[in-house]
Amino acid sequence: MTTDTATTAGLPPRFYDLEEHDHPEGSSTMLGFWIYLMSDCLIFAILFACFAVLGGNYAAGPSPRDVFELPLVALNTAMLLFSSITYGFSMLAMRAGRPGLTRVWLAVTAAFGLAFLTIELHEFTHMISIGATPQRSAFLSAFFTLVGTHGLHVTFGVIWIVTMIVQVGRHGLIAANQRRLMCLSLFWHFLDIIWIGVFTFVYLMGMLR
Amino acid sequence: MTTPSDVSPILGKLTLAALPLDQPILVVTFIVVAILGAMLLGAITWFRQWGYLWREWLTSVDHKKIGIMYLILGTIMLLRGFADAIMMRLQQAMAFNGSEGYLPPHHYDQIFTAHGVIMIFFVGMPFVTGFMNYVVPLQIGARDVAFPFLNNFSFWMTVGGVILVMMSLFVGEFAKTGWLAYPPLSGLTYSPDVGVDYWIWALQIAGVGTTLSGINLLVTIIKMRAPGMSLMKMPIFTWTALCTNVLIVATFPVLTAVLALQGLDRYLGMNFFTSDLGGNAMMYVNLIWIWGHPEVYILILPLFGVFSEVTSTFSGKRLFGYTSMVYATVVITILSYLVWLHHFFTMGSGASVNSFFGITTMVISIPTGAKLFNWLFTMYRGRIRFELPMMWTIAFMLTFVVGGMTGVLLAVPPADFVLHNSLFLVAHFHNVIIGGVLFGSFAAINFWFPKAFGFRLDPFWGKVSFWCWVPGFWLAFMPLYILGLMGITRRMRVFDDPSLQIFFVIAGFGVAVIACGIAAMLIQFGVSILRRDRLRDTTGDPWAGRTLEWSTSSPPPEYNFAFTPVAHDLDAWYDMKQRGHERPAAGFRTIQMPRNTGAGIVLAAFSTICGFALIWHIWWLAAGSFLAVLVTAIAHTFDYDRTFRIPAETIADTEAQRARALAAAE
Amino acid sequence: MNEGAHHAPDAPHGSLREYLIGFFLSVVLTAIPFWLVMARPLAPGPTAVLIVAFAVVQIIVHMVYFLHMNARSEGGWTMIALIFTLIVVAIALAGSMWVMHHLDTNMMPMPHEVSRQP
Amino acid sequence: MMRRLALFAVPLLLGGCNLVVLNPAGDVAQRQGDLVLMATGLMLLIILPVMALTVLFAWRYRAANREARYEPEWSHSTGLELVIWAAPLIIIICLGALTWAGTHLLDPYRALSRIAPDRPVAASTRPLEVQVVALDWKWLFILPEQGVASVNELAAPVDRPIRFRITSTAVMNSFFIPALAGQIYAMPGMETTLHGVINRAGEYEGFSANYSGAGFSGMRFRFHGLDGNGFEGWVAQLRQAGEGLDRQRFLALQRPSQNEPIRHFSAVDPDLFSAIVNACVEPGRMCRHDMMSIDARGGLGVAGIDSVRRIGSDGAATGRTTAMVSSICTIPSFPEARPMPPPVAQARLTGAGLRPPGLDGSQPLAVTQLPPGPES
Ligand code: HEA
Ligand code: HEA
Ligand code: CUA
Ligand SMILES: [Cu+2]
Repeated sequence: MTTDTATTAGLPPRFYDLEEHDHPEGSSTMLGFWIYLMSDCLIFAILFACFAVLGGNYAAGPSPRDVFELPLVALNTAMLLFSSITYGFSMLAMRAGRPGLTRVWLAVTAAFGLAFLTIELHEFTHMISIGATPQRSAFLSAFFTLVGTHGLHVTFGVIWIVTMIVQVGRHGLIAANQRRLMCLSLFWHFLDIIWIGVFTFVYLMGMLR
Repeated sequence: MTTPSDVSPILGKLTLAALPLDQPILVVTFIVVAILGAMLLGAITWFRQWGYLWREWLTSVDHKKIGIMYLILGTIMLLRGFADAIMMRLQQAMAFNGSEGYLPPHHYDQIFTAHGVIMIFFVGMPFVTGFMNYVVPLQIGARDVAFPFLNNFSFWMTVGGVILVMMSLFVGEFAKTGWLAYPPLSGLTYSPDVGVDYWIWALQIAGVGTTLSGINLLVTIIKMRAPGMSLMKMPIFTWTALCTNVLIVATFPVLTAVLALQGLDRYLGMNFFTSDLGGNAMMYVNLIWIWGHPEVYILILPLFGVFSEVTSTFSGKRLFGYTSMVYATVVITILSYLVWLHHFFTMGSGASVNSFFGITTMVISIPTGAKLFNWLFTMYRGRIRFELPMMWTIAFMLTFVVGGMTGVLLAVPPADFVLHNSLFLVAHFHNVIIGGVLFGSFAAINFWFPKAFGFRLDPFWGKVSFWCWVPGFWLAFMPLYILGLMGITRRMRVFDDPSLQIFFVIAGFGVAVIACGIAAMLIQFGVSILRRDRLRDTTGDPWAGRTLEWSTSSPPPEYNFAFTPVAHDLDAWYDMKQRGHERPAAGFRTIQMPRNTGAGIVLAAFSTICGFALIWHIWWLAAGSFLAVLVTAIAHTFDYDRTFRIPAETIADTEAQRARALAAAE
Repeated sequence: MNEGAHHAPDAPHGSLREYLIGFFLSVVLTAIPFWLVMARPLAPGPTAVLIVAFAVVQIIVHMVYFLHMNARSEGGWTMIALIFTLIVVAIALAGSMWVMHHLDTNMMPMPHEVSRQP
Repeated sequence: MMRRLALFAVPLLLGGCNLVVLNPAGDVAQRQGDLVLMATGLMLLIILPVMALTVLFAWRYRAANREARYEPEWSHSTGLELVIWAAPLIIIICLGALTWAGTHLLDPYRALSRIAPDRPVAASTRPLEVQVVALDWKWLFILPEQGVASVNELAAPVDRPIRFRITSTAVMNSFFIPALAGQIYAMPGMETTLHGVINRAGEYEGFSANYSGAGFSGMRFRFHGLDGNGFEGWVAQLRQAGEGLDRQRFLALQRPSQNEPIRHFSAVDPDLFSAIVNACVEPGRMCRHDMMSIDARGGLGVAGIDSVRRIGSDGAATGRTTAMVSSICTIPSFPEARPMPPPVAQARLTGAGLRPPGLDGSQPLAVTQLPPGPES
């Protein structure tokens, strides 16, 4: 608790950092973004909690078995998994310092993301068209909100990818862009993890109810 | 009031009827606000200050300026919250013997809701965020926060929330549901008007700002400490700020989610919390308190830090038990997640659940008690100077323990069964909030004001304020404890039993005394500004401080420190003074600083417009402003050039000036 | 400890091999639970346990191979943040379900097998 | 500061006012009030010394007092730290034990085992059942045995245990008669339970303790504690009432109104309360318990989607429409009331080693003596 004796023996202690260099801009970005993801994770946790508590309240309406189509969900999951690996490829291209290839893989990732969204929208419109709307029961409210929130994140992810394609095109793989691509990587893979929770607890467990 | 058919495609539900032209109180308030506002805007224009304001303040990313703006925001909202409090006290003192008082339910119910919301979100939160913003980077020897632009944006989002709440006064109405808006009362069936929508969007917008500012400060503390400052050498205020921001980041998302679900029920007719189609209102109560309880510790923890700094500074002594203080803070942080059910023991979850949460709640008093004892033993064998910050600290210690004790009492479920929702509860939380959060804020303002502005606050008027506030508080809230024991419920507008009136009159009198205290504090500010030359502090270290913020000039230069200090001790500045450090006089280098940007205020403005449009169902405007948010955000990412350099000569000049001032002071 | 963090951290990243392993594992770990539910080789109880187990493993796989989580990056702070979040999530989820279960059984009108939770 | 505090304690102790929470007329509330005092006393053991030390240290170590020792570097003492953490810990252990025992003994769901100290409830005693409905903004009480009901007035015989079954039609309220027993929420579509007994005849106040909207302040009722004959008389008076209470009348009563005067009803539909709890008073609405059994069996599938009708849910209340699920069977049947858990053992309310105030020689209750719950 008392004064620090770790100063170099004999010499007077150094009280100012005289040889200071500039702090590289953005050295905290990754940690900040990670903490943001953690807070996002909590939003999803609450939506999962709602689904866990309300997911069995069908209000004498349809249950998961009546409205879910597992093959479609499997296809959707595949889209997201492919997009993960293609994002990985674009990160590898970035490491290799190849902006063109990075952008190609980013575009492929965005395409898979869009495919995912299209399938999800198809699923939603189908459910709504038969009357299984989010208003019909607490189960459906919780379902649409949880899955929809994930879908919304994917949408923003796709917008972000497109932005990055443009920005890498303009400025190349400068440090700022690399950092952004790494944040986006965290974001995109984080959405995968949420999706694992969604297909397990909502779809698969729903079919078992 | 409005049925769906009235919704126009252009103005949504907004019609002239939304303006409360039939309510004289509001009309007068509006006129006064409008005149004052016009005068202010006129003055700014007259003195050609717009450019200065825009360049130096509104778009500033300097953590010090943002901190000050938070404090100004909090102070303005305190006055609004206080006006609400006076109106409630007046109504409750009048409404006896068949008198209905002067406020109809439509008005009264909005007032207590607005008072609670404003005091917690727009007074308490801006105060603690302001202090953390201003002090933390200085205390850890940093030049700014980790994400300066985000800091500016967070602030303006908070302002966006404030604007929506204030707007509800004159356009439409605010919620009439209590500050946490339990459904089904806050559902569409029972609150069809826009009040709850104002509530949802004001909190949602401000909440985003709070979460981001939490992330920002968290990363700042983790990554930007001065060399040598390990975690266990961090000043205690920074420690409490760290824990507070952990709490913010880990609870505000819960609020965001709950508000969103509530919004989905109201806007899209979903069934989370309605009861007809399988929803469950109890889930709302459960979720909102998962956020709500940690929230009260978000308010108090930074002030615990302030008291620690003040006690050790004014006792001229090292803080007693630094390590156990840190552990106590961490334990409170973690425990605050395990107690939320104590707000609804009476919902009927049964004895096992109730006693579990009751006992976890009371366990919190152990670390809190450890803190109190640590302050006590910091005073012990000290040399206590009774400057204003220390006076507020002692008032806090004597007041807060009573509020804490009644809190623990409420944590005993069978006792809560007779005291829940009573005025006893109201007395409890004002006892801890005023005795803790407000007294702490006053201590902090008096403590750090000279750092921020270069002159001290006038002690005479400060003492007048103190001696009005403290007795005023006891007069205003002790009667509520008694009323609670007489079985009187909160949120009541009229009363039957005339024998109660005397207590409400005493309480009203107490509030009048508090009002004198507030007046004295405002006078204190005015007097201090007028006499600033006599109160001037040129040393930068008016109180014989112990932490790094006192090592730089008052007010600190834009870059805070010409050279980053190196910490060797918990009380780094005290240590430097003890061991006779030398201020470096040469060898300055250029310093890279973040550049101001208007993106934050523009983004927040569009978000606020979006919120307003959603409240009034003006769909085209909502969609348009949302799109604008998106476009602005993306456009901002195309700006890669966000820093500028302060040349070494400028720094040398500034530092030389300071050296002269220091020499003159000696 | 923050001294080193002053330099742009060379954030952890994976190699092609790691990405491919991760991808392969997650395909397998996704396919099996889908098959378990679609083909129903087992009773619902064990199926549920199994698919949850697969989900947990897959989440870890993603963390390691795609997010490159380890205890060292950012001076260990990412790991601490993750663990803290997991604790809070666990408290919020388990707590809510515990509380809501008690409330529901104590209060919801239910014709069958009524039992009270103390 | 201390003196000012003491000054405020004076009126509290002298009790010029009626501190109903500490001095109620029902045994349950009395025990809860006692617990308030016990817990406060226990905590004052540490709070008062803290306050005293604050004043003492502030005075003794003021800067002007050069006599006092000054040790600017002294900041640690392991022994002292131990005391600092241990002292509150010990208090909390005692308080925790008290809480654990008290919470289980005074669980509002449990039937009473005594009506007053040393007066156990005979095995043959059946509690008086009262069905309570919180309406916007008034209280409806139904006495099913007697077949009568009243608005904003309730009576109960002295010394007979009462069992309240509580629900609400609209928003959340809290049912509270401070003189009788603690409060519990009243929520729509749900049923909560409260047990209590009134020991002294008299007229008491009851109200909603949870804010429920515009008419909240006026949502009060009279509660009479009457002796046996008095109660019979009160019931007889209700029976005289011209109005009966069936579903149709209930739907009319349900409309929001403020400061409702006392009203009496004879001849109450025996299924009315169950119908209210199940939110199916209106003809054609599916009862909640039916819906829940259907849901437990997997819902009604896609075909069930159309069973929803949009209706004005609370009549003309708000002019808003909400959805409801229409019933499938025409005549709803209601399950019996929930089974009552057994009464608590005859032990006094004491925690580990603590005695109730003013009583001596009672054996302390160990926590292990508590009635077994599923979890304990
Ligand atoms: C800054 C705000 C703040 C703080 C710090 C606290 C602190 C505490 N609060 Fe409070 N509380 C609120 C703000 C706050 N509260 C608000 C706003 C509400 C109402 C919300 C609403 O309904 O609108 C509320 C409501 C509330 C309730 C719900 C009551 C009800 O609705 O019926 C409960 C119940 O347990 C409670 C308990 C506590 C406890 C145990 C503490 C503890 O942290 C206190 C710990 C401190 C001490 C105990 C004193 C110092 C300790 C010692 C000297 C050591 C020795 C002491 C002992 C061993 C006892 N609070
Ligand atoms: C931070 C929280 C906070 C603060 C400070 C206060 C302060 C006060 N409150 Fe507060 N109150 C709440 C939070 C707070 N309240 C909440 C959450 C509720 C529940 C709402 C609900 O029911 O939903 C409530 C409810 C509530 C009620 C309703 C009780 C009921 O339900 O029946 C009443 C009644 O009178 C009341 C009174 C007061 C009074 C007289 C003060 C006074 O002490 C006010 C004191 C004045 C100020 C605080 C002004 C400040 C000072 C300055 C302007 C000085 C200049 C500024 C600087 C130096 C920076 N409050
Ligand atoms: Cu509830 Cu209930
Ligand atoms: Cu709390």
